Amino acid sequence: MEVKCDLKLENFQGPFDLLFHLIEKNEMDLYDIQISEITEQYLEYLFAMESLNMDIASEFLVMAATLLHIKSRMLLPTVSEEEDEIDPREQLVLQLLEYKRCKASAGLLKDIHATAGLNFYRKPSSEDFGKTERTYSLAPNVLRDMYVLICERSIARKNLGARKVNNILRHEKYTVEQKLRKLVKLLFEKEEISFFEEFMGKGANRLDSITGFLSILEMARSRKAKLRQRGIFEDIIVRRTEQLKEDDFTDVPELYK
Amino acid sequence: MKDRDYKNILEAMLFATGEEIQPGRIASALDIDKGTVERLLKELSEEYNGEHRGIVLRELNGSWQMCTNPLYFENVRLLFEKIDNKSLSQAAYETLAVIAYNTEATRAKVESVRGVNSGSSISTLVDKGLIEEAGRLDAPGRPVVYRPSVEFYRAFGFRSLDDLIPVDTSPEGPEEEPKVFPDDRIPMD
Amino acid sequence: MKDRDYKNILEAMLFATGEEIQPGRIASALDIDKGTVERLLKELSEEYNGEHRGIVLRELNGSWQMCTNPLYFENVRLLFEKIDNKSLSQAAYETLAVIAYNTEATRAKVESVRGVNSGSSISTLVDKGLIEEAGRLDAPGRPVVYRPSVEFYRAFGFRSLDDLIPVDTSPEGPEEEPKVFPDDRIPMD
Repeated sequence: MEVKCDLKLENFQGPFDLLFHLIEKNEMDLYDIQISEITEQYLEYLFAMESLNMDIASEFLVMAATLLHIKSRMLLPTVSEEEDEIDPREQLVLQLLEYKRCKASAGLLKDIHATAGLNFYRKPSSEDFGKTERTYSLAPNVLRDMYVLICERSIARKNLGARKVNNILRHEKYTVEQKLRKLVKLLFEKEEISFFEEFMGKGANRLDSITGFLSILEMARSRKAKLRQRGIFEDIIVRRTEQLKEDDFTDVPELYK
Repeated sequence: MKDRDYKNILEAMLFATGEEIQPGRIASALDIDKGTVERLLKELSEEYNGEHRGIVLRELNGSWQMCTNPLYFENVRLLFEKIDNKSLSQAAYETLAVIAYNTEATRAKVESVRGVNSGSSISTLVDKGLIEEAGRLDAPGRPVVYRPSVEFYRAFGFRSLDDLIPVDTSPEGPEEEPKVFPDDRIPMD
Repeated sequence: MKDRDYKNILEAMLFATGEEIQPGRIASALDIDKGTVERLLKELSEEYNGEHRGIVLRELNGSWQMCTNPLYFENVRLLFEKIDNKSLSQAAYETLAVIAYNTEATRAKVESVRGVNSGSSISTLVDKGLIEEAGRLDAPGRPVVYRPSVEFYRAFGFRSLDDLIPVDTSPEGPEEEPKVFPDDRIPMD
C-alpha cells in the first residue's frame, strides 16, 4: 500500500489530533470508527515517520498500543448476549470528543484573542501621594478560628490515619485466615482446584482475589500445596501435597500473627 | 459628598493605581458601602462609554481597571514603536481552553484531554501571566491547580468566565450531543 | 473630525503613554498641526480642572503629562494604605495562626500541624512583613525559626501575644510532636 507522507508528525498536537485527521480523511462517523482501518492507517503513518528517522513521541506509541488492543477486543466473540455490553471503542470515542471540544474552544479563544485587547493600560502612578504606612487590618477572632480549625483537622487526620492502618491490618489478617481454611476444606474435597474459579469468579471482589492469592502463596511456601500455571495471566491450579493435614491453618499462620 | 465627587475620586484612584482594584478595597478606603462603590463604578463606566471618552473602565472578574477606549486603538498605536506579537501556539491555546472551560485544571487534567505532555505549554502560559496557581488538589502528589489570571480576562476582554462562548462540536447536529455530555463544558473528572 | 473627537484621542494617548509627551509627536501621529494639538491640550486641561476631575494635565517644559488631581491625593493614599483581610490567603492566615499560637515555629512545625507544604505561605508572610526570622533551631539542618513581627502586632492591634484569644485545643496534645510527617494517603480501602 502506498504511504503518502505529506504531513509531518509535528503538524499534529498529539495522537488525538492525528486520529481526527484520519477519521475526517476517511469520512468516518466518530461514533462508529472502523477500528481496523484506522489502526492500519495510524500504524502506516508511524512506520513512515520511523523510516524517515524521525523521533516519535511516546504518546503516539501508546495510542498505537491502545488501538491494537481495541482492535483485538473487537475481534473477540462477545462473551455475553446482554445488550449493555461495553463497546471497546467507547473510552476512545469519549476522549476524542473531549479533545474535539478542546480544539474547538482553543480555536475560539484564538479568534477572540486576535480581536480583543485593543486597550492600553498604564503602570501604577509614580506620583508621591504622601507618606503611606502599609498596615493590615486583621481580625484576632479570625486568627483564633483558623487555629482551632487547624487543630481539629490535625487531630482528625491522625485519628483517620491510625484507624485506616488498624482496619487494613485487621481486615487482611481475618480474610487470609478465612481463605486458608476455605482452601484446606476445598483441597480435601477435590485435591486440585482452580484459583480463578474459586477466588476470581462471580461474586469475588478485589480483596477476595488478593487475600486468596496470599493464601495460596502461604500454602506453597509451607509446602502444603503445589501451584501450576501454564503462562502469564493464565489460571493457577492449586494441588495439595502429602504434607497438608485437614486441621492445618486452624491457627493463624506465623506470617499474619 | 455628592455622587459626582465620589466619581471624581474613583477616577483619581483608578488612574493612580493603574491596576485592577476590587470595589471592596475602594469602599474601605472611602468608608462607604461596597454596593455604592459598585453602582458608582458602573455609572462612571457608562458615562465614559456614552461620551466616547479616551479612557474607559473594564470589569475583570469582579475587579475594575481603567484603560484606553478600543475605539482609539489605531491612534494610540501610532505613538508606540512596536506592539508585541501576542499570538500563542496552538498547544498553548488548547491548554488555556482546557483550563478556562473547566474554571481550573491540573496538568494531569490538561494532559488527559489533549493526550500529550503539556508541561511546557503550562510554563509558557504562567510566564505570560495568563494562568496562575490556584492551590493544590487534595489528591496523591498534591498536584498544582491552575486557573485563568486577571491578565487572561484583560487579554481576552472577558468580564468573567461566563463570557466564554460554549462550543458545540456535535457532528450530526444538536440532537446527537446530549448522548455524551449533557453539559456544554468539558467535563471534569 | 471635531475638536471633541481629537480631545478623546488625546486623552487615550496621554493615558497610554503615562509619561510626558511632546505635542509635536502627537501632531505627527495624528497628521494635524502642532499648534492645534497645543490648543486642544490646553482646552482639555481647563475642562479637567473646571470639573474637578480625578485626572489633570500638567505642562512641563512644553511636554504634557496626565496626572492624578492633587485634590484627591489623600484619598488615593488611603487606598494604598488600607489592605484588607482578603489580601491574606487562607493558607497564609493558617500559617500565621500556627506561628502566633506557638509563639514561634519552624517550617517543619507549621507543616506538621497544617499537614501540607507551607513554604510559599511562609515566604508570603515574610514578604508582607508579618513574620520574621528569630534565629535557627539547634537541630539537624539548623532550621529557621519564625516569629510574629512588629507589623503583626500592628495589624491585629495586639500589645503582646497575651492578647491572642485563647484556644483550648492543641494539635498534638501535651506530648512531643511526631517525627513522621502525617500522611492522609494510606492506600487501600
